[in-house]
Amino acid sequence: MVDKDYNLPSIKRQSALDGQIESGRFGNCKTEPGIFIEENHPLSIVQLETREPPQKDFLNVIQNLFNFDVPLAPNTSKASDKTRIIWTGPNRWLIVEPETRDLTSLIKSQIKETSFSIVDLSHARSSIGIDGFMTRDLLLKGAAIDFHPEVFLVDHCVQTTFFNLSALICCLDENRFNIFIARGFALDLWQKVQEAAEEFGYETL
Amino acid sequence: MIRIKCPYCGLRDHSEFNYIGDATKLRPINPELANDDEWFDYIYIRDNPRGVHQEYWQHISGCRSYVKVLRDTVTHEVLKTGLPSDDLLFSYEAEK
Amino acid sequence: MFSKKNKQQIRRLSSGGLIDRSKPIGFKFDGKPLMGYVGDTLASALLANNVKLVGRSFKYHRPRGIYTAGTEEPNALVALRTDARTEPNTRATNIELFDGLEAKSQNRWPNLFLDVMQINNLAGPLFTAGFYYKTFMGMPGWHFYEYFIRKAAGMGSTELERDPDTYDKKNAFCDILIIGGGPTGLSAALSAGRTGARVLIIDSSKLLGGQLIWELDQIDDKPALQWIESALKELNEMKNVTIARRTTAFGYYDSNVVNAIESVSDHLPTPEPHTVRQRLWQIRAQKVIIATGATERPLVFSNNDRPGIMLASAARRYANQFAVKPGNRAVIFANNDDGYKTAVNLAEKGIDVRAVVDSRTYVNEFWKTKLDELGVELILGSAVINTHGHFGLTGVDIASLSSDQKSTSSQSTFISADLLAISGGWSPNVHLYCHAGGRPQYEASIAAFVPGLRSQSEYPAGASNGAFSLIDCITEGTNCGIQLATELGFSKTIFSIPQTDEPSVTPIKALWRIPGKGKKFVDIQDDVTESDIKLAHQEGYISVEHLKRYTTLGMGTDQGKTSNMNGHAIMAEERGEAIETVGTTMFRPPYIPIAMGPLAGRDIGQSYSAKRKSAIHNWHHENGAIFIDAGQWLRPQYYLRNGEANTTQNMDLAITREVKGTRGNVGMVDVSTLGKIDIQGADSSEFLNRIYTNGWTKLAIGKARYGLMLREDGIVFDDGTTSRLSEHHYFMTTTTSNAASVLSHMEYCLQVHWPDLDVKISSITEQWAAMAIAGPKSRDVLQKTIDEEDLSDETLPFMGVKQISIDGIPALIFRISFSGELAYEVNVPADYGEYVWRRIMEKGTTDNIIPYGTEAMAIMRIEKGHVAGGELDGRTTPDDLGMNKLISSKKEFIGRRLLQRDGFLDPKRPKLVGLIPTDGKSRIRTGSILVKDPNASLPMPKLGHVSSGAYLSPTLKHPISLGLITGGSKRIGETVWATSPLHGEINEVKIVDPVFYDKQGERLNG
Amino acid sequence: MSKYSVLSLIKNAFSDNKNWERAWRDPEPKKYYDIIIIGAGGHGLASAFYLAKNHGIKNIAVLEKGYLGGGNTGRNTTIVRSNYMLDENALFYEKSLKLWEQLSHELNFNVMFSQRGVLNLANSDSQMDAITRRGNTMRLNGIDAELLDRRQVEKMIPYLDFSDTARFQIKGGLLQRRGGTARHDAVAWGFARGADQLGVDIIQNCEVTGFKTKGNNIEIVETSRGPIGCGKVGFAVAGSTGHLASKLGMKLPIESHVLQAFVSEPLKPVIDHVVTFGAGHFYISQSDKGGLVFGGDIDMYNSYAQKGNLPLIEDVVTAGLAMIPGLSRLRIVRHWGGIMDMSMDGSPIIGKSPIDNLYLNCGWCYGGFKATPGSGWVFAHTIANDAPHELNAGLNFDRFRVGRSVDENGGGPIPNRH
Ligand SMILES: Cc1cc2nc3c(=O)[nH]c(=O)nc-3n(C[C@H](O)[C@H](O)[C@H](O)COP(=O)(O)OP(=O)(O)OC[C@H]3O[C@@H](n4cnc5c(N)ncnc54)[C@H](O)[C@@H]3O)c2cc1C
Ligand SMILES: NC(=O)c1ccc[n+]([C@@H]2O[C@H](COP(=O)([O-])OP(=O)(O)OC[C@H]3O[C@@H](n4cnc5c(N)ncnc54)[C@H](O)[C@@H]3O)[C@@H](O)[C@H]2O)c1
Ligand SMILES: Cc1cc2nc3c(=O)[nH]c(=O)nc-3n(C[C@H](O)[C@H](O)[C@H](O)COP(=O)(O)O)c2cc1C
Ligand SMILES: [Zn+2]
Repeated sequence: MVDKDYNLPSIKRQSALDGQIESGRFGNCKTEPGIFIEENHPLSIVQLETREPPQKDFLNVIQNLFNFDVPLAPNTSKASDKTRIIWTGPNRWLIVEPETRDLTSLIKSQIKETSFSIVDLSHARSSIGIDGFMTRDLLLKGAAIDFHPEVFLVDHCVQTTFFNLSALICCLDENRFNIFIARGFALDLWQKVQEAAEEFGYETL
Repeated sequence: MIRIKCPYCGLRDHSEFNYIGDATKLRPINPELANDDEWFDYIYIRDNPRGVHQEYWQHISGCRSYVKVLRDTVTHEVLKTGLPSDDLLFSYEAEK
Repeated sequence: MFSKKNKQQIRRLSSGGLIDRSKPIGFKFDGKPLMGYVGDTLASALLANNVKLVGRSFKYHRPRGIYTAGTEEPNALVALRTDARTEPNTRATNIELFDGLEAKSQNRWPNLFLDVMQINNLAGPLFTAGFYYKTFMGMPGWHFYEYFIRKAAGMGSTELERDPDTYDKKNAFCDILIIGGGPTGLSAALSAGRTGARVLIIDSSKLLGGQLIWELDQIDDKPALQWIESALKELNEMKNVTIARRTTAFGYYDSNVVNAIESVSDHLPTPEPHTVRQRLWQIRAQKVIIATGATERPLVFSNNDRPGIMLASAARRYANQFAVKPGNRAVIFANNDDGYKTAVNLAEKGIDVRAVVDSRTYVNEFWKTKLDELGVELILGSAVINTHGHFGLTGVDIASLSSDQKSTSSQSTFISADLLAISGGWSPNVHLYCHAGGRPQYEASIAAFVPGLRSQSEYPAGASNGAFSLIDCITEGTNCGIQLATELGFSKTIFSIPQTDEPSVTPIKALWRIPGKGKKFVDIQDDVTESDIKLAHQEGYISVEHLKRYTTLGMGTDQGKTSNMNGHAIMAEERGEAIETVGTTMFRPPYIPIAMGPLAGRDIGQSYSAKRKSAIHNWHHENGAIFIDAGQWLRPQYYLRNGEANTTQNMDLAITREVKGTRGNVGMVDVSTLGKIDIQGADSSEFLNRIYTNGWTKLAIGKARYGLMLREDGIVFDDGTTSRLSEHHYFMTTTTSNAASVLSHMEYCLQVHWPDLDVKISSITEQWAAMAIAGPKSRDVLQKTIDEEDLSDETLPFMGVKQISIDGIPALIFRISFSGELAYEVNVPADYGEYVWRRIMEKGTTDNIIPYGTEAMAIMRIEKGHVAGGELDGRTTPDDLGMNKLISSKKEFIGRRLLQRDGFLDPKRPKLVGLIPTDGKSRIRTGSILVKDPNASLPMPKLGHVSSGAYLSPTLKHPISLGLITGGSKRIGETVWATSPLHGEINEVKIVDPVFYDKQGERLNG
Repeated sequence: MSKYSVLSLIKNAFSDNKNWERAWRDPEPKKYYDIIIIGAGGHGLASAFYLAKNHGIKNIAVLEKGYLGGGNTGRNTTIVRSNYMLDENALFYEKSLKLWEQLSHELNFNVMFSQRGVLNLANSDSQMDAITRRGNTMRLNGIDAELLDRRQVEKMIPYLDFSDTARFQIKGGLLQRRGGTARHDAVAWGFARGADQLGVDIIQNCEVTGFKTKGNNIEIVETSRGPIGCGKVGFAVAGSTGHLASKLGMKLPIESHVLQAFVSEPLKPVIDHVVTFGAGHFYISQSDKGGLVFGGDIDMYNSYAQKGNLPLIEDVVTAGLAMIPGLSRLRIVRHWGGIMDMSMDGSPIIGKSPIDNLYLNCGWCYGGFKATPGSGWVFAHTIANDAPHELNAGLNFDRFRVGRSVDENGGGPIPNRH
């Protein structure tokens, strides 16, 4: 498959957290910070939804485009170096990658299935990355999900309430998680994560 | 906290859901033909049982599905969950 | 903090105990500096300093001392800490001593020793249970008496200052939760832990071991402390076991969820930096072992409340754990073996134990021999019938009991004593079991209520299950741990039960009250006496629940932990019925009083509710916007210019400026908060047809339409414009406040009512930054911004939609208007929102573009007679709002069928009109009531009300309002009165058409 | 039966309080009563009291499955007010408030009706508009109401959060000075004693388990203590209405939901009024015993469990701290729940039912305590005359069908939106 480069606007995207993040170490940082926080930006985020059950053709198109299967099991995701596809509901997924191309048009141009929708949510979601050996403890402060490393494995993801906000939490690596949140709440969430991380010591990148 | 099993997402706190209410209330299939009593019944009247209640919850912070839940209104125990098309009461009685 | 000079702790034993004599701590009680040691509680340190009087009782203001050594303490409540950190009603027995601790006694005036309210004690017979129901009804009225009653009641005081500390919450998951780390809990943790199950064990105290910490039991011939130590060592090494100390489970809720409070910093003078004071835990376990132990009960006899009287187990705990002599000369009074244990422990610590008084007539040889060895007198078949002393106990009277325990010998013996240790038996802590839904059963062999059937996955074990011997506790704990782990699929491992050195037990003989005159306290905190219970019975308050409410038995901070059983049993005796028939009152959470701070966690102050900000927020902020809350959103209400102070006058100026600027030239408002919903799929048009009242099938691609949604009951739900982007693709907008409910409503329709429709919807509110640019020059400005596109009427007519790009940024333009002017709504991906906004502002400078806020927007919509929140109040029908033309007669839609009901057709229904003051200048407030004759007598007939008022219409130069009035537009031309009695205003208003401005809509074309 | 007074207190004190009489009898149920009221809560007892007192009916029983006053009457936050907007509610609740003002005298039982003032805060302009409309309507209905601005609220109640850190600023409030609180248990006890003195049989531990009907009439009320014949039957069982109605195959526009309440440790007087929060669900007052009594919203799901859950408690307390930050270190000693009969428009249903000799008194939602005397008054009238009193004519069962809901806040036919 050829990656066709679409024209992205040359104007720089301004994230919800632009100008709001002070980098440095904070809180109880006597030793190594327990938490690292950063914003992931700019991303392309596209939501795909199709019929029940999803048609073979449809799944194949996606697979061919990204070179891996669409995750069909709830609460899971699959990823390549660049792209992650996350289950977000029955026959619904988010496709996320760093913004380099017009993902929506690319996918739309390939799909033959008629019962489907594709919605660009690149600007609708903000994404915060959390890492560090206290990450799972931090997550437990905000979400009623069992984040035990033997239960919540790499590539698992959940949509849940996180510090009273609806969020999508995705495990990328042992202690590395991405959190997606509606853009308008991004700053609020950022502040909540900072407060909760204070006792562990944190570094914003 | 009531723990509700979303048929998709699994066991979750009820605070992830919006309570919708009685799931036995069916909107008249042919709205034109239904008489006033049927409409009145659909919109206002409730069985309001003391015991097993079939109800909807929307998994609002999760997959956004409407989940049918069979729950005991006295103990709050969740007996069964399923999709809107499932008749949980029937299968619950049958299993009993 | 205080001088560490050796203040005498005259009651401190020279050796033993779990205190660190190398770490003295200074503290203050009622301003007096005292010393204690690390390991002390405030109570033990007070006793060490021979402070016996610590408070006054609730009703009679009797001098009171330390009664227990644990959470059940009813008496020794102090105000802990000072200023904003003051914690009234804190149990001295639960406070770990810290450096600089300050505590004050409560409920006394002017001071603890000289308390004027003692007078209540003398008037005792007047202040019987419920006396206030029988009087204070006459002049000058209850309000007058209440003032004094309220002042006299209450215990601690608070100034309601802002708390300087912070709080936190956390969730926890495990296979098996064990509540309580006594011998039962530890055994369970060991046996379950060894199987590999995920175990969480929590305990209220800093030290695990429960009662074993302060008992002198031997396990496998070694002191119990060693057993605890090795158990903890093993548990600490297990990766699957977590131990949480200073963490108290306070409630057992549905779905097997247990909540606990962790006291993170309560043992410190102030929390460490970056650390919270307390943390709320929400624990979801598959199985829960309740190993919370049991609580000792006092005995009910005359004057059983004096300082110096305490529970037998507490007396021995003070001696054993804290190396404190709870008294110099002790008498022990019990109806079970606990008294012997205490007597022996105290005697061995060098306390002069004068006698053990046992109401039973038999004791086994083991204890008899022990007492003989120690030279302690044993008085069987007898009871303490009265006590002496005022600020402290000086002695007790002892008499022998008849065999039915209903009378005592007329002869009594006085024994001088400053400590009376009492035990009336033990009550298992069934609280959490009951929260879970269980009902306790009476078990006569231990004279206590024990858990009955299980209602969730809770497993009471050990003393909390009525097993009182150490070996039984260990055995139950171990078995329970194994059993539950295997039930969860973990495999059994080898375990063995250790041995203990307990003597055999002589069964308790229930003794609920001891005959005699004088006040016999049952609930020592709320001053409920035995005669109160008798009175309640006599007056018919015989259900335990009536008893409780009439006498306040068990309603204090301790919730009757030490008193309920005695009180209920006395009622049973009065009623002549069995204890199980009479039953207990309802156990309710929290198990211990819990501060409100951790329940709110971090969601305080500004964090009370999340703040939602549009992508253009920063620009507004930099440009003088005053923000208003719209749900969680922050929206610019109006913009102040450089240096303008935020006064009412300047606000009016700003709003006028914004309306005039927009109607005169061009203005721009941030409408990003409107709900936006993407609709795709082959049945999209059909779907819209069903949820909107008007028709959608004929809407052309590239066109927008205003739509009205109803609730099923026919009441107006929401309105907004929806645009057709392509054959099967629509872009819907909703009002800001209904965005979430409209989406859920549509999802409900699709998933529940019409799953066969091929429609997919998603919220795209956050994807798009939206700005409405309005005014005669709006086209010019927009044209300048997007020069390559043509915005003429031909390419973008009214209600037209166009996809364009602005500097390469894809944008959706809708030609729709809320203000009534030529206007466009520009939507761009949110991350470009601020850029595009700035760009338009820049391009518009020469046209005098002005940003406007919600206030100007509201005025312009009132000028145009558009309805909004004030009119869509959940009670109006389309007809009420003059929207009947939007009701299609050709199709079915939600809400249609109920529109034809009587009440909806009633000509009396108020309907939308415009209102202007007849004097052309008076403000007609929103919320004014419309009446025909403002002088009519009350209750006055009402015609309707003012739903939205603009007290200035810069366009029309006089106030205008919208209102709903009986008769509606038929009344146009009439005058009525708008009254606001709250403001003392009555204004004549003229009823006019609700569209005040440009009725023909000519301005829509610029 | 002896009268309560200071004198009687003193007299009895001298005789060691041995001579106090029973407040009510504990009679065995008779075979037949002219009127059976089911439910010995405030409403049932008041209805019986006024049936006997105002209508001279003597052969009345009140049947109670547990102990009298143990339902919502015994577990509510005791707020009494008449600050309603819609005439159907306003005039009825005002009648009730007037009865409250005389109640202790009328019953010779101090129900501790404390007119300490009820203040509803407004935290936004639209809430200010809403309370303005409500307050104005009250005044035109002859009910006392005052609108306070932010400064006046601050002067009256300085411990509210007036700082910049408040998420939602207080804009003002609607004050009804005649509103206040009462001692909930005493209300049940006072009415019970009063009714008992007038000959009403109050039969506790007597659960109604079913009915025998003949034609469109109830003939026999089946109870855990045997069948009892009846002339007329009145339901006053609050949260249990749906369940009891199902025994007659009758379905109602009601759902049962749990509402929780809380009490703090006892404190010296700090909160002198009843205050309700506009930006969240929270209301608070201080009981005469010293406990801060507060509550919030229902738990949202249908429930017959008289107990609640923690998430709602967290919400209530969070709203509480938003309104009064100084509550943070104070401690809750107990929380409990009651089963609410939530109607489909948030207003009560008092009147005739589809069954000829059955009368309904239900749908009280969060607000029926304040209705107690008024409800008893009009319900007695309705039963005695087989026709509603003018004050409850609009609160009938049929209003939903015909599109005449009495919907104070426009929540629509969804019980948890009122
Ligand atoms: C937490 C809470 C806070 C509240 N706060 C307020 C407030 O501040 N102000 C206010 O005005 N209102 C408030 N309310 C509402 C108010 O308490 C009730 O509306 C009112 O008390 C109802 O009184 P009642 O007599 O109708 O019902 P109840 O007092 O509930 O009496 C009904 C009785 O019927 C009995 N019963 C049920 N089924 C049967 C049967 N089958 N056979 C025999 N007997 C039966 C029950 O045991 C019960 O005793 C609150 C309610 C709760 C739960
Ligand atoms: N002398 C007697 O008659 C008598 C009677 C009863 C018990 N006992 C003795 O007491 C011991 C009982 O052992 P056990 O382990 O069953 O109980 P325990 O009292 O030894 O331990 C209970 C533990 O649970 C903790 N706890 C209680 N409630 C809690 C809560 N809500 N949250 C968190 N922690 C909580 C306590 O802090 C304590 O550490 C045995 O040694 C037994 O012999 C003696
Ligand atoms: C206004 C009011 C004040 C109360 N004050 C107290 C109190 O001070 N102490 C207490 O333990 N319970 C108090 N309660 C709660 C009762 O103990 C009890 O929980 C409530 O009446 C519900 O009954 P239940 O818990 O037996 O189901 C109060 C209840 C109300 C309604
Ligand atoms: Zn789900």
